[in-house]
Amino acid sequence: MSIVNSQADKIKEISGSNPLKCMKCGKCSASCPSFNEMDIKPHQFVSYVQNEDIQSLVESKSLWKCLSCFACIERCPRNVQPGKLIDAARQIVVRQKGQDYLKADEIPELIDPETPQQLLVSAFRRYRR
Amino acid sequence: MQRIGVFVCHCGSNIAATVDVKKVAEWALKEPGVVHAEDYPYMCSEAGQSKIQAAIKEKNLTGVVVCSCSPRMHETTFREAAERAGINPYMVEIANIREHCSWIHKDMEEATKKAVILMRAAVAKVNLNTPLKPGESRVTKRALVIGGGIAGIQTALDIAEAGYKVDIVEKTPSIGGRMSQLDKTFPTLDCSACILTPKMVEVNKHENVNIYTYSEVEKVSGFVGDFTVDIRKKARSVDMDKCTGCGVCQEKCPSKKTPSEFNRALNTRTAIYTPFAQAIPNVPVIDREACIKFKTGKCGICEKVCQAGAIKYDQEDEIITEKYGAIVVATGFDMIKLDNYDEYAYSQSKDVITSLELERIMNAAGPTKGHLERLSDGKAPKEMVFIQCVGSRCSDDRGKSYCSKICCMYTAKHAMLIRDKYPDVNVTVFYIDVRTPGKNFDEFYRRAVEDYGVNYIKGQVGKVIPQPDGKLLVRGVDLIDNKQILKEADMVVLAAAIEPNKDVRKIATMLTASIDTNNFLTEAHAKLRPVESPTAGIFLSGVCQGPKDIPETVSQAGAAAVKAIGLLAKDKLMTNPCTAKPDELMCNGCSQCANVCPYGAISYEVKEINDHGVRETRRVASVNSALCQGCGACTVTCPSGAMDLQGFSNRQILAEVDAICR
Amino acid sequence: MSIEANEEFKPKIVAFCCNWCSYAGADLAGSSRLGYPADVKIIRVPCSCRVNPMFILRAFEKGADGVILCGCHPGDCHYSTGNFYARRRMTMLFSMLDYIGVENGRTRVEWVSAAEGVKFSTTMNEFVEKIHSLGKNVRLGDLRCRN
Amino acid sequence: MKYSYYPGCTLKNKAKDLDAYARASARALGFELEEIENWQCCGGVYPLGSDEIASKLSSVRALNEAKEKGQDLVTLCSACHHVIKRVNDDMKNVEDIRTKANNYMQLDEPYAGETKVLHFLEVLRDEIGFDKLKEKVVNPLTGKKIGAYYGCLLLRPGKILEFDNPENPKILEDFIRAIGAEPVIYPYRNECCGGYISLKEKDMAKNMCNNIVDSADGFGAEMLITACPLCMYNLKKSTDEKLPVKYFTELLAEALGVKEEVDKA
Repeated sequence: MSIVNSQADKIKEISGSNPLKCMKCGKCSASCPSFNEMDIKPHQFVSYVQNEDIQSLVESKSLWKCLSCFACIERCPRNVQPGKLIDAARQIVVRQKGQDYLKADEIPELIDPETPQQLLVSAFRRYRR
Repeated sequence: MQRIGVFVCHCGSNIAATVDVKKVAEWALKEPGVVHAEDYPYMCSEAGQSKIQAAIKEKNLTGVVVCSCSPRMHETTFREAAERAGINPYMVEIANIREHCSWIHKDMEEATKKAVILMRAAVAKVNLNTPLKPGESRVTKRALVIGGGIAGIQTALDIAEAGYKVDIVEKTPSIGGRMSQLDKTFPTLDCSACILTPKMVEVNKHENVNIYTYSEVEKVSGFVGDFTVDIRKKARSVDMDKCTGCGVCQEKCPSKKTPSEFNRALNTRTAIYTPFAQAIPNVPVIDREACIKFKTGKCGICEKVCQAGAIKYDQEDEIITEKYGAIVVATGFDMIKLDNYDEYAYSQSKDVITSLELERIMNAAGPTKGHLERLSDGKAPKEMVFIQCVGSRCSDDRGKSYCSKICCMYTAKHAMLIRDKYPDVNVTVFYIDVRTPGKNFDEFYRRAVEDYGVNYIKGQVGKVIPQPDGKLLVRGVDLIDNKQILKEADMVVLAAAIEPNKDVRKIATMLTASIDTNNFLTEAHAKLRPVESPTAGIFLSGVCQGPKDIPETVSQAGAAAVKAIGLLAKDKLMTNPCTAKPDELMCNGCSQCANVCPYGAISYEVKEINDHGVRETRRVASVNSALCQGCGACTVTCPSGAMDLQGFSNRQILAEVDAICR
Repeated sequence: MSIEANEEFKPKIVAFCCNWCSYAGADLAGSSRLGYPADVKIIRVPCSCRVNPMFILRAFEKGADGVILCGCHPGDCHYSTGNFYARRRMTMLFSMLDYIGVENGRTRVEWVSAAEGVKFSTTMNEFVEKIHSLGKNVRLGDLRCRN
Repeated sequence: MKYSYYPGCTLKNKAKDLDAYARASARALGFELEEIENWQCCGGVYPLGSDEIASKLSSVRALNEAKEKGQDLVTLCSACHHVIKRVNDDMKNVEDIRTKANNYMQLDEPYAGETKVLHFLEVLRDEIGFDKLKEKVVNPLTGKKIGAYYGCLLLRPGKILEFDNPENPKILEDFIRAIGAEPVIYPYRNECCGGYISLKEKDMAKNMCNNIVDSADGFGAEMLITACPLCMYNLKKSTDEKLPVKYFTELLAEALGVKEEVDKA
């Protein structure tokens, strides 16, 4: 209980977002370009944090599908901004040792001669500690 | 020395559950001046009041402290009770141990301690109270109604029917307001104009009603019963008495490009215009910004074609000054601007419209003569999407925090009307919640779903995407199916939030009526005085006080009228005796108090003063207690401390401070 | 029951509230059950402009740890302009108080409308917390009464 | 007029042309971009976590250097613009981040968001003015139908970046008009291209980019312009170059008649 609890609090703290403000309108999910790729949908992130089911969140593949495009953040009418919650969950994962979503030895496979530095830098920031 | 009685109310368990009322009464007896203390379950009840009255008589009380709810609730009750028992009503003070104590604290000991301190402060104050006598002021038997929509019309009619004179001031060229723009009304689907027009005619011909259209309130002074109001009657450029309303001027006017306010800018009007066919008065105005004659000096066609010779280019604004006993605010609402909601493509596509625009499109007198068609290409739509809560229920800074209340119902109405008249049109409504409290309201919404096959989807829309072929791709979510939805639509209708008319803040300031952060006027009490402003003599009618539909507006309009009539029926009003009073011995006649007085209540007189045996002629301040409203600005400004406020004197407030900090 | 002070610091806080906006806002906080510490005691005045700097000095002289003045929002004063006077007077007074050792955090002016029960409660909670962080106030003495 | 200039990693490498055209155009328009000395990579993405400090420091260094020179800081790449502007907002408005960052940086004088951050486009719009720009055009791109592609990072969150209306922007359209071409407005211009997702989830990026390009194509665009090397890469890579994609600075240089000198160099 206390561990789960502290993780939910951690997510609230890192994200600076208050899930209690959510009115469950779904505008985040209606705006999300990655919606179909996600197993836990943006609007559900709020209830997972509220229900303190952080385990499911951190195991969710949604973490790696969010583009950080800020569409949900821009349009959320209640300032809940699920994108921040998703990022906080992602932080919880990548801050643990050995949990990087992108391993250095995968990279040669993934790039081509035109790949801009920006792509690698951004992916590193999002996927690794 | 006062003989004070302290009466501690349990308020059922509202107070007694958190405050040990017996202890408060016990402690009261230790306070100086207190000769009697008791507690009772309901002090405000008949029995409770009798207890106070009995104690006043038996113990020869000179002052009373009631420890109970807020003085805003029952101060008058207890003052009247005391007066009936023979002491001056202003010898009663309330210690607010409910709203300011028992309701906000949980710990009994802590709350009891605080209640004792609040009781002590009130006792300390009463020790210094002096009997005060209210003055009298007259009541002007005439009411002013600001706003000529359905709220203003109904209020004016009700007041007029009771036999009092009423003036309506309406900003636009015609009365009728928002309701005149509606096509049909829920939940009966009767035609809006058919039920409104008779009311407009009735109010116009009523002998007790006088209507100033194209006019605005410019200045308000005075107070309850005796307001003085300046009304600016804007130059209509048309002689109201001569005009026959034939309409030839409008047919011939060559300036035809101004967006029509009445049709929500969906089409245009001429520079000389009446807003709509049933306008009252049926006299056009010249929009001087659009008129060629006013812009270039050339033209003058309307003057030439007017058989009645009613065109008056040189007409000027007129200021009318009138006295009123009561003022009713009925300034209504508008839809919010959708500049902050470009994700719905309102500014990018002509086929994304607001609900009020749809009303005009559905209306036979509207820009499309009542045919449902796309404004971009005039084609009949096959798929229509409605989006709810656009700008309502938002806690970001883009929209409004409140629910606009009317949208769920009018959307069900629109959906039903469209499905009824155009059965081949599919209608989809994206909603967050469907809110239908009200008589026959939920049944109405269910009819839309069950009988008319309107497709309600729980979920919001994220973006409306105009397509190259002119269609609109709506990207929304179905929260029940947990699916993102891409729906191609021909028209999208946005249920934009409503907001109080933008002039209301200016008007509230003139009236010194309170207004909340959303620009709705505040009522004196949310439940018990919902149609009165906290400012005496100001009443609230319609959406200016909060979102409402037509039946609610009409009920509130009637209620506001009753309150105004209740005031007008009085010949005299008691004035607040808590007014400023100078100590002539201390006053040096410096005029600083007169400079800060917002009411001009302070003047100076040269007077012979007996200053400790020395007779001198001095200039001293004098307060007109009929004008003084008792704010106390002068008392603090006075450099010699000569000015004091009766009922809230320096000594009284200092005694309260002392009691609290003891 | 006794009224003597506990060992833990229980600040004495005086709140002056205008009758039309802030007192009603405090009532709304009450009827909405929005709690704030019992250390706050409210004195009702007709308008924020009725508050004489003398009242505040007296509070500090009698051992208050904080004084807060609440009035209608600028432009919404029931008496049109009273809160502007209050604002100007308090700016002067508070800077003087700060100079003589009553820190700025112990004095505050806040606009609370009749509809802002939430704001009233949050303001009071914040203010009490601030006073707690500042601790007990130095007591002002009235030199007029000494020889 | 002299500005501090933050080019960013990609502009020194895969997107050299974005940078070179901008510098040449700046000279032609009479302002100078003075590259700050010790800039470090901004990180590419803004760290959203409220407890992230270290990853914001490189931006603070750049911002502080501009402050010391008393100049506004100009960025060109959308990502750098996004990161640096948001960090600047944090330094100005978030006390916790400001204190921690300053504690770490040990500057002579603490940095508190004093520097004004401008995207190159903002310089064109707010400092030069599109009217002025139009006058300087020697080689108008008359008849070209161009779709502006904004993506996410230039626009959102609108409240912090204050760049343009995030749902219906017009700065690039105004720019296109100023260089004599015709803007094509299409609704996907502020939709995401996939960003960093294209490294591991190539299909997702492909899907998104095709939506964008198809929409622009449907509304009649002959080419797309962008300010972001990653958008450029994704749009090209994932759509088999259905439409040509160019940096806006290339068209600017062309319109100002300085493109050839850059190409030769």
